[in-house]
Amino acid sequence: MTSATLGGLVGAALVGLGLYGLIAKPQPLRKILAFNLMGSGVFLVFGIVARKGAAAGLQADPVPQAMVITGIVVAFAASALAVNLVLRLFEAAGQATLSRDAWAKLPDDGAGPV
Amino acid sequence: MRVDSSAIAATAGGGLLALPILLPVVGVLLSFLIGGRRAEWIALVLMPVELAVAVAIACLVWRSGEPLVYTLAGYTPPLGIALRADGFSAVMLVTAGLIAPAAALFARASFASPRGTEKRAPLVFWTLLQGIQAALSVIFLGADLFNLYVGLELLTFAAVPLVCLDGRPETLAAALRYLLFALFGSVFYLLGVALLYGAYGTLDIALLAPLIRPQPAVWLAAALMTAGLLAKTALFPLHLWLPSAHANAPAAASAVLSGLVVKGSFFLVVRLWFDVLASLPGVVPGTILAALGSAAILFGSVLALRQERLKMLIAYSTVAQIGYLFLMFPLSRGPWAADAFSGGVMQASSHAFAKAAMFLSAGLIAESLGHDRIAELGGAARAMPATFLALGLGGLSLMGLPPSGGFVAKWLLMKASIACGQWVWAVVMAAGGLLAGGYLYRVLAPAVSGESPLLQKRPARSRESVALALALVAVLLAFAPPGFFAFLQIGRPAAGLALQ
Amino acid sequence: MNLLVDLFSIAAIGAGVFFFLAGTVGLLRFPDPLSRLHALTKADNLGLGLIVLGLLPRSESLLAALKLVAIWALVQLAGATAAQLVGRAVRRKGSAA
Amino acid sequence: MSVLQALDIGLALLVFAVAAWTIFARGAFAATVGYVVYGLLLSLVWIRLFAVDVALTEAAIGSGVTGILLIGAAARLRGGETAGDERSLSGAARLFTAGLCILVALALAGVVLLLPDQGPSLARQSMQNLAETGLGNPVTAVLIAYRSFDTMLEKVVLVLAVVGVWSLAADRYWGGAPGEARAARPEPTLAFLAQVLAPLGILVGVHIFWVGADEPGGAFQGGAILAAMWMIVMMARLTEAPQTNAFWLRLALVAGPLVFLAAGVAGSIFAGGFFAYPPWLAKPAILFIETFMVLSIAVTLPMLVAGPPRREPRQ
Repeated sequence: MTSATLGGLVGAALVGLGLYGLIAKPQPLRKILAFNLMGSGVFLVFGIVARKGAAAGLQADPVPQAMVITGIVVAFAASALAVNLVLRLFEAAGQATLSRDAWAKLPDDGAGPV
Repeated sequence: MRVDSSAIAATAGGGLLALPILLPVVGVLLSFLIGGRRAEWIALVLMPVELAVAVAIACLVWRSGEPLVYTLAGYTPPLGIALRADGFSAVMLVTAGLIAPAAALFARASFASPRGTEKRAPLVFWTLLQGIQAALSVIFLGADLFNLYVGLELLTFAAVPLVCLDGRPETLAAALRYLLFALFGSVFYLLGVALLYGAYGTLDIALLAPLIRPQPAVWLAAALMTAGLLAKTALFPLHLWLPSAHANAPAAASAVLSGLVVKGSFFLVVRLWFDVLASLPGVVPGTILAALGSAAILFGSVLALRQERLKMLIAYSTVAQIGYLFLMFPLSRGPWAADAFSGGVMQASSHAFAKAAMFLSAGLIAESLGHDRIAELGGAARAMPATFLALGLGGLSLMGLPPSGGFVAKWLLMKASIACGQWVWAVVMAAGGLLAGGYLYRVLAPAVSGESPLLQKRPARSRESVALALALVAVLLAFAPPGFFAFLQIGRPAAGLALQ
Repeated sequence: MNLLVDLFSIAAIGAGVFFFLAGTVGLLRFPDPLSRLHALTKADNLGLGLIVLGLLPRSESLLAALKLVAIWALVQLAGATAAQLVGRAVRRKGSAA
Repeated sequence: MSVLQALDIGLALLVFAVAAWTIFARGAFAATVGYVVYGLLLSLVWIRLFAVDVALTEAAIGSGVTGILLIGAAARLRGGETAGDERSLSGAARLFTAGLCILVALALAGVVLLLPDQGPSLARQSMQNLAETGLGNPVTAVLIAYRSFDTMLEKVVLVLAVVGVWSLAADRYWGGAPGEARAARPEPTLAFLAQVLAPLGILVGVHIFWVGADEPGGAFQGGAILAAMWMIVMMARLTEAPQTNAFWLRLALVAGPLVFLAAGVAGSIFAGGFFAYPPWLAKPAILFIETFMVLSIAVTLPMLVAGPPRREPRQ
């Protein structure tokens, strides 16, 4: 079994694990973690693609590698925005939950922002 | 598999294609850098220029009858990145180019900065509004699947903070839910991109399309990318984030989010199935998409009927109207394909104008009455007739009644679905039209009768006219000449046309 | 000569791996945070030091050897700081309880 | 089976196990610590895939900076996250979700294994065009030359992320500094670490950026290391987080994309196309752009971690 094959299997497993966490975990911070796992699984798939495209004296195709670098930075920025939203929500409401019922109890006078 | 890169060559005037992206990017960077009141001025100065560029691009596409192409950085695809504008791109570009400045004009009263100091909400709003424009331009013009991914992310980052500008807990929760759905969507899209690159070694749409074969990697990529884009477009059953996010944002932001932002990811679903995967058998996936769309129409309309707040009602009607967009997919192969495509695009554009007009009107109503509870709207139309006229004219398009762009869209889609024998979509559309009539009646009927209520504040004439102008555009789209539909076909792959 | 270098490397790296293992076992088996820290910092620093030592004669250039030593020094620094911080947090928690 | 293969399999199992731990661990704090470990293991996987540039990025940003962000959040959320616990899915729904996820993973694994071994790739074209960029590292060439448009837009994404994070501030704090008002006394242990590490780290960061032209490394990785140094100095309370209305801060945040954009527009005048470089100027132009990108990354990452302004602005 080559390291590329192994990497592919790990990547696929990570996508599955992350997807499960994203759907099944109720706490937003755990969802963010799961999103990061899923993201890194996707990046690994890019890595396998790069490795399988080794040519011209290169051990791996540089184009997917560059895309992964872009992707890692974007994923970090996304995590930062999400984490800060969770913290702000926690601060404003005393709890960090996405459940609808928690907000349904709040008085809603319809005077939303205009 | 060797890729023939000579297929991509820049066309005359192609350099124009970079401007709709670069101008708002300059706007974002400068607005953030020098801040304060100047953010608003920068946006208001750049938007007309951007609209002019969009119109110029449309004219060039029209005159040449061919898509406009530009290769960036001096490298041709597959190594480099190309921009490409076909008829559909140009129409969406102009649509966005009109709605964004309308929302901006409307927003001036809510997001004005006092002289000298910088305030939070205005700076964020003006910066991100330009961010949305840049992102949509990337999406409408991008010809490279990874570049489109970056465009999608730009759109997410620009759109999400607008939802929770007021910082209330429920809007923060709505923004977070929106962000999580959007991130899920991006990751799935990106995974599909990885698989397509692995299979064919290029991400340029024009180079990729002829290479596509029905093989496992392609099917999985198609499924993942479509699922991801549907989460961002809020197609049933992935719509859960939309109503609270769109209904709680400031009116000008709601107009852009509901009118334009969801169309960005929809646009990519169309790119995917009509351009990249045009050679795949499209009936089964198209039918699945249309079935989800039908469910969205019925479900969204029924829920809209049951809402207590006007902005929530309008947000649920977006869920329903997004459903119509997906009825074009099972009709994409055959002699009726052109009608179905035109219908879908017309729906995307007319809903954008109508929905923007409605959210702006709803914002004015909420501001004038101090609430937007539907049960207490009695007589309100007498106090603010122009606002309700805009709401009603927008509603015309949602119901699909003539004369309106919505009517033309639904008519074309019905024609196509009956022509190819898939009349079930026509039935759904008729039912959706009736339900839309129902929920609009709930709002408009009491509003035009009874005592006019005491207004807390008269809506400004200028803001009413912005909403009305948008609603009028949605109506005027009904009079689109046949040439408009020919224009939409510019750049469609020959595969679809060959069957005609 | 080559054989001697190889034997030296194997011996040093083997010893390093042993200390890593011992440290990990300590981390998992020791009862309280402070003794866990003790196991971790002592064994890991020694373990890494021995591995670096074993790799030194195999480095291609003086610069590479210097980099190896720098890695060890940086890990020492980070490990010592982290241990300090964890230790203090444990003590604060203990005194608060 | 060779030793290397056995190590590969062990590494793969370990990555999978730690990943599962971050999903299934009971406490959010334990899960985030697991995530940091996972990130470091993952960078080893990237080295095994011969993607050293990615390994560096993963270690610095994917594991390092993201780790600080998540651990900080988990610590602040303690007590708050349990509120959502009872809202987890029912057994049947969880089973269905698990089934779906396994299906996706299996389909993906199958497809990835089926991808051709000597697959289509742009490696050859990347190398053929490398000479005219003056660079030696093809990954850097993709990022700053062939697909520079992506990279410029991604820098704009970072700016929008900062705007988004700051937008969460309370109105009265707009323009102020992020982070709680701090005790004036620096933490002595951390202060020592920062004083020793920061100068070294800055050296390493600049070095990694500089060699990135020809060897693994580059603006992202170097910038991330510089960012980490600034974060350590701030954590040690040797310096305060800057005010978000400071012009120099905003200039540093937008400098990367702005210079990139300006060079792109200049390309349309001097090199016949947006984002094109004249051949004789390619390498200096690329290094010039990258310098500002390093600056912007080094400032953006800590500001994203620091969060929205939480103190009233000083005049």
